[in-house]
Amino acid sequence: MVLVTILALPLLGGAAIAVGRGRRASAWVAVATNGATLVLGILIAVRVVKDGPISGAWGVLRADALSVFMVIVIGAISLLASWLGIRTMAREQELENGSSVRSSHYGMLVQAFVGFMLLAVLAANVGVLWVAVEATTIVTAFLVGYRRTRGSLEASWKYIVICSVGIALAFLGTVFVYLAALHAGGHSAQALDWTSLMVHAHRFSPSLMRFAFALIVLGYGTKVGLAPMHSWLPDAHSQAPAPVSALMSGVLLTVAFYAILRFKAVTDVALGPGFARTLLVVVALLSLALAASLLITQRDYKRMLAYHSIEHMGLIALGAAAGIRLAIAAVLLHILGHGLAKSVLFLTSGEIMAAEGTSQIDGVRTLLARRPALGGVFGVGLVALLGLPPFSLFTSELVMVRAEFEVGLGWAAVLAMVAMVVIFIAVVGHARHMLLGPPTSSHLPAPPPRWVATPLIGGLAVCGFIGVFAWPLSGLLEAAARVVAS
Amino acid sequence: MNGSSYSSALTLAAGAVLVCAVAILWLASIRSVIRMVAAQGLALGLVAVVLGVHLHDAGLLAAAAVVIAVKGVVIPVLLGRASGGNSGSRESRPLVNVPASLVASAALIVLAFVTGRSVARFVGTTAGALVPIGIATLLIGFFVLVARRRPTFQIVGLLMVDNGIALTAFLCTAGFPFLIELGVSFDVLLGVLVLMVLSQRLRIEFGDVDLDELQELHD
Amino acid sequence: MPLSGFSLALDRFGALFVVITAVVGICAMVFRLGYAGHGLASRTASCILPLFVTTLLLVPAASNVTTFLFLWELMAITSLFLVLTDHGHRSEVQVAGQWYAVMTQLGAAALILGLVLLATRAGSQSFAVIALRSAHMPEWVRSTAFVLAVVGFGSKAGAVPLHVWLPRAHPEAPGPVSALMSAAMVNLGVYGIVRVGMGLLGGGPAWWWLLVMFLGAVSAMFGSLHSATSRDLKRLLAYSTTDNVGLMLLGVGASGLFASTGHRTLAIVALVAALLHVVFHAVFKGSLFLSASSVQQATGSTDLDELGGLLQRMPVSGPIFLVGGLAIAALPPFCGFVSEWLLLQSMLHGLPSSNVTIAVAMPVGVGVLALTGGLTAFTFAKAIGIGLLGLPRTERADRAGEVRCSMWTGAGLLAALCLVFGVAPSLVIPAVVDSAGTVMRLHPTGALTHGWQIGLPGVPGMLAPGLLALGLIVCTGLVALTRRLVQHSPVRLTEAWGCGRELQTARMEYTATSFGEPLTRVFEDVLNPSRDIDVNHVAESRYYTEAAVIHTSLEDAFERHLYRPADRGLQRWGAVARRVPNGSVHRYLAFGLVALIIVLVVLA
Amino acid sequence: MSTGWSYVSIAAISLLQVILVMLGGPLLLGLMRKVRCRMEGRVGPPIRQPLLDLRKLARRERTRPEHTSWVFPLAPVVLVATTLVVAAIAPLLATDPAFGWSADLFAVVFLFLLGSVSLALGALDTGTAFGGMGASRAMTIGALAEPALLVAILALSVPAHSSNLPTIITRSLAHPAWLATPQRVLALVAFVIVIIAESGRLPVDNPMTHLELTMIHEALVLEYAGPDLALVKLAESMRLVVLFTLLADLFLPWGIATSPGPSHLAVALVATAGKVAVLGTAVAVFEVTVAKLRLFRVPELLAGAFVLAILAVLSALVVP
Repeated sequence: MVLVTILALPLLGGAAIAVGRGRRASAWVAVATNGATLVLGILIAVRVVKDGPISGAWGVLRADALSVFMVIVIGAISLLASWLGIRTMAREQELENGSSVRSSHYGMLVQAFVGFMLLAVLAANVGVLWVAVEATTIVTAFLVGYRRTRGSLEASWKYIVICSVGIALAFLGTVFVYLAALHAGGHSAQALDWTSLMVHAHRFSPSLMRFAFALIVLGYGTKVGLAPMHSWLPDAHSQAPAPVSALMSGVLLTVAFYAILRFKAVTDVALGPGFARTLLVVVALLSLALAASLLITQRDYKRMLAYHSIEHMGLIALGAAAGIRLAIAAVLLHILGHGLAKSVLFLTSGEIMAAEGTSQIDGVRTLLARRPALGGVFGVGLVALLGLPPFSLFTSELVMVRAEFEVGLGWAAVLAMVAMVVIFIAVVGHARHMLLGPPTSSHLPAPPPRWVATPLIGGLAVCGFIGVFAWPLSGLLEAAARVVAS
Repeated sequence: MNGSSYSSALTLAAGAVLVCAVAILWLASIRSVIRMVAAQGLALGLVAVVLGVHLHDAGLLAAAAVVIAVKGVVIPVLLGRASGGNSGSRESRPLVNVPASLVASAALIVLAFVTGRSVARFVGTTAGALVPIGIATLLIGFFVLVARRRPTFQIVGLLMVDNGIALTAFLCTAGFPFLIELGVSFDVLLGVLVLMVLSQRLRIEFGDVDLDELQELHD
Repeated sequence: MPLSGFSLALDRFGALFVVITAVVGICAMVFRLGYAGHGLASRTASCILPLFVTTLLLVPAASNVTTFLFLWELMAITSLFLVLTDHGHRSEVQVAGQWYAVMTQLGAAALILGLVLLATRAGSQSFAVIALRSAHMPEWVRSTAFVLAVVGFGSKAGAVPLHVWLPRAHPEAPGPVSALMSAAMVNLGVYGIVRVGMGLLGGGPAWWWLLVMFLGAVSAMFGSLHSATSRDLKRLLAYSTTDNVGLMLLGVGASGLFASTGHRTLAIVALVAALLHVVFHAVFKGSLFLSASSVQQATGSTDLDELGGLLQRMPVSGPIFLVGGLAIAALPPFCGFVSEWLLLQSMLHGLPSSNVTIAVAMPVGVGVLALTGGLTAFTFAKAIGIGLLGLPRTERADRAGEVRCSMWTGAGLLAALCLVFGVAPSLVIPAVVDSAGTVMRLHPTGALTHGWQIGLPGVPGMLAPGLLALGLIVCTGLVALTRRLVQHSPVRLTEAWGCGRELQTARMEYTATSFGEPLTRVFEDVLNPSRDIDVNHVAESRYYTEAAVIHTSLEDAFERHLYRPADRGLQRWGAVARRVPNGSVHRYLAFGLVALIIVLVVLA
Repeated sequence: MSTGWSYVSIAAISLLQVILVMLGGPLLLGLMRKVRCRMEGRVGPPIRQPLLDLRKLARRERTRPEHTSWVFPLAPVVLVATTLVVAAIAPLLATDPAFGWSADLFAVVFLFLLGSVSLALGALDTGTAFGGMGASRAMTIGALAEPALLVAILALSVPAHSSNLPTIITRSLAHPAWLATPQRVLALVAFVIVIIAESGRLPVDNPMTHLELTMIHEALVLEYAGPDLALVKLAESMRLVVLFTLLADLFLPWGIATSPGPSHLAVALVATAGKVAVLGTAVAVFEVTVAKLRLFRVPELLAGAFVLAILAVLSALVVP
């Protein structure tokens, strides 16, 4: 039942917004519900780690450690996003001279978005997972095109076309898995449940699973933003309202990756680790190289963050390629850390854009001197994203490198390191131009109100905390890793 | 029905799907293309019906009904209405012209048959033998997405990809559990709806555009 | 820490560096009390500075790979913040920060790969275990790890060609920070090389150490040449850091070479010499940087050609700088002399061994040592003579006064240590011998110190710095006394003579540039100086000139010929790559189709 | 090594050495000047003339340019002090193991370096163009001479396994065969070049000149007068004699006292004086025959010396 509650919570928030016609109070209710999701997720996590997975809603939903971990990630980041979303809605209302219709639409869509992501990670069944992910595509399409500018329309068109094709391929892959499952003697009703897949996987036809997994990596990879179907990502992220970009980059990508992770577990049982590993390494290195090359001469800081996401997805894929338990744990930690840091950065960049009126890197100068709060958060967030301590991304990246070496993928780690150094050089150059330098004018603009600054700083603080202290997570990470890595 | 008629019916229906796909590649005027899409949807539904009758699978028949309703009727109608303003408009200068597209489609079909064979052999049934057709439809749909400029054409391409996959699904697994099938078609419907809304907005905002004029966003 | 333990353990070798850092840190903190640096005043900076010092103190205590890298990177990032504290005032700070960030990250990447490789092969990331199992690893693993470590630590130590951040970051960083970086952080680079090369890998083939020696030699020459010819005080000090690091590496390399050819005693002696130089370098470089930033605060400039006459105007900081300068120039009775002497001795006594590599390496090493020694003397004669002596060249320098007492206390403590260690090195040598023995797992045969004297076990090389100092002081006193005795009439103040021009002004003084000019000419090929002279003639005749201005500038050869082209290449590549995603949805979908076809073809 | 050196004798000997050096320096200068004049066909001043000059200078009043700091008057004192320490510890007359505590060639080099640095600082303190110019040139030459010097020392200390002067000398006394070896000869040449550069003789520097553009050493000491100038001149003459003596002892060690006792010392005194006088004459003759090098040719000379020294070391290793 508790799982149903989790799914209900975001809808509750959406309903509140609908009822309150997007007034501030109702928005706060939504924030509260997302907070509740986080808390509930943590509670379930404790339970699941203690005494095994739980399922609900007539076996449609199932929560093992991995799903719960993803629930926590979604909860945390949706909390941040909806919190700053209040500001976005307020701005929207100003634009629409007071009418709160569209802002309430926005609020509801965001809640629905969160709800579908939760469904995706809690689904016990591959098909339901697929439906949920496709649904997120549709919902976010509206959110991306929310501004109705030419740019946002173009972005949402590209987004939905490319993602739908990708997801369709993923569906074909799912069909093949289903076929394999049926032939392996699964009963058609439960054949698509993760549990039964894992049970029967060793009897699946290898040739079919090869097709299936390749298509799934290609398809869900589109959603993850892995090369070669990544192209929608920079456009969508740069055009969507900041909280939406935060949600997409922070969780949507990783929710899609969660699917790949699950299927990888099945494939490894069916084919042995080799096949999935090769495929993922290729994709990962491709994405890393691409992100590195396109960050060098980047001119738009939101796109910069977007390509940075592609880089991190590549790293995660590389970690998953290694596949041993250590690596998977690192991947999950990375998912959480990247989610926090990246969403904070997108939210901050939204504030910066609202303040400076441009998303061009050349348009923003001497931020640290003029807007210490925003500039500081942005700078520290970049430090976190570049994988420097004390933030958790450093630890996870380090552990991933270790894992690569342990499974003999050291060469891939070396290439990844090269790409990361190039990215570091590029990003540092851009950040330097944006942040440093003397103040142009003497008077400082008003800093953002405390309730805006709090979640941003809080998010980074958490990211730093989990980078240094293990105890809150280690158990959960271990359990979650055990789910997909034998 | 007996085996031979079943197999011939199935082959006919599936073949129809593929033929429609090639035809779409060949046609230029949007109205006729939409008709073709409707035809393809119906053919797909027919495949489901034949399978359902053959396997006495009520769920499959229900799915067939859904498919026919959504892909054969609703979507084409909506498409027609969406491009109603200028349904006479044509794909005047495609990125890949018609002859080249047909050649390409031929190549794609060959590829589909080469790759689909292993799956077909695996499934083993008469239906399974037709899996390559599904894959071919998928590939041609993808090709349409790449090669055609008009927004409506991209929607059509998307539909074709979807039909191809649905066909494959029907042929090799006799369809998904009904609920999921429902969810899938619902998603497709929604996706197409969103795209149509978007294309309308595009037209409202900047008149009658080709998609490759949308190149503002890049590095 | 998540997924990996956090463990600290301090052995004698690490302890040496902790102590060095602690001493420098205390002095820097005392100095900072009075230091009114623009950036350091801010709240963030005053939070980060202690954090930086803490990481400096912890790094030598890290006892497993993750912990080490964590602290290492934390040290890098905090120091980066501190370097950037002044970004609001000078634009060079940004450039310096960028260089520093990039170089340090390059190093970190190499380190991560190297150490992780070792940890994986050893099956544990604890240093102790690695040290146990490293002997059984295949040769290529050991060598790769070592080379990577040398690159990584070299970039932190500021060894050529990874030194480029030093001369940029040090001048821009606030005084105490640059002192800490140059006197404490740079040492950790040497620490790392020794820890990995000798501690974890337990020594290796000769070519490793020849590589280290080569790096050391190049750094020493390059650093000393540039410091001899640069006119900015802090830039000069930064380059001399590269120079001294070079000497340390020279010692380390020699030690490793001896160890690899079985001369255990000499190996210890050479390592002791290197570590001794680490200690002493920390002391004198710390005092130099601190008093240099006192000068900066008093005159608002570190450009030697804007200073002068400060010895009288800054009666305490001036002499402190003087002492530091004499010490770094390895002149008795100060400490630099002792370590260089020991280094020379160890190389000298390597010679008789009938090993060709050593036979060739050592004389070259001695030559490098000698040349850098001479150049360093030249450099600091310039720094002191142009900066502190003579006439003030600017009005601000003329008005300069002594800084707050906490500042000169901080610098003075270190300067005092220069003298103390120079007179009685036996105070530190036993400790250094201990730590060297610890890391090499060797036990030195016979002590290096006999009361007043330093001697090499088993060879008749002896030095009694204390007695030398005593002799010097006594003689100086006697001579001064005699001069008083033979001469009782008071000293008459006169005009300095200069070809009969009436009045002496600062414009007639030699500048730092002109002082370095002969050397610049001699080493033109290395330094490739660029001169441009613009003469504007009087209207009437082009044979008479109104004014002639000459601009000379030295650009770092590695910066020009290595890093700038690399950067240009990167930019070009980025420009090419940017054209691929042109925004057309068709092209994006085409990527997907191609990928799909490839997958199908491959799997079919 | 021979024992029986009481501390008294050590002290006595080093005192004797100091006094002899203080006297011998000026006399050596006088001798060389005399030789020059004779070769140029002039009578020339008496040999003891430099001593008289020193006495005259010592009586003059001390002057000091305005705005000089305490460095200016201190510099010559330190210069002399360093030379005295060297004179006291170096085995000029007697190879005395008890001097071992510092009679080290490296120590000697660094002591001389201290002297020249302090003089350069004194010159820079005057703030005149000449002071700066002299200091710059002197330090440049000093810096470039250093490597050649140390490597030459290395070459000498290879066979003795030590840079400790008494050891080198006693061992080469024990094995006279060393003296003829090629590395000896090469090192000798390098040594001589360096000594000439260090002590500012022709062709590196012309001690007689007062033409601003060419002078190095004279520019340094331009501001010193009276007793200070006396100190400087004394110091350089002492430096010259010490260097010559070392040269003599290192390459022709015979006659040096290896055990205490007046007789030995007397012999040593005579022998050393003779050797030094010969050397001085030779150098003087050489000076007459050569012209001064351009300043920027000097580095080439020193580089040559460096190469010779390196060759010396290598040959020392192949021909042990």
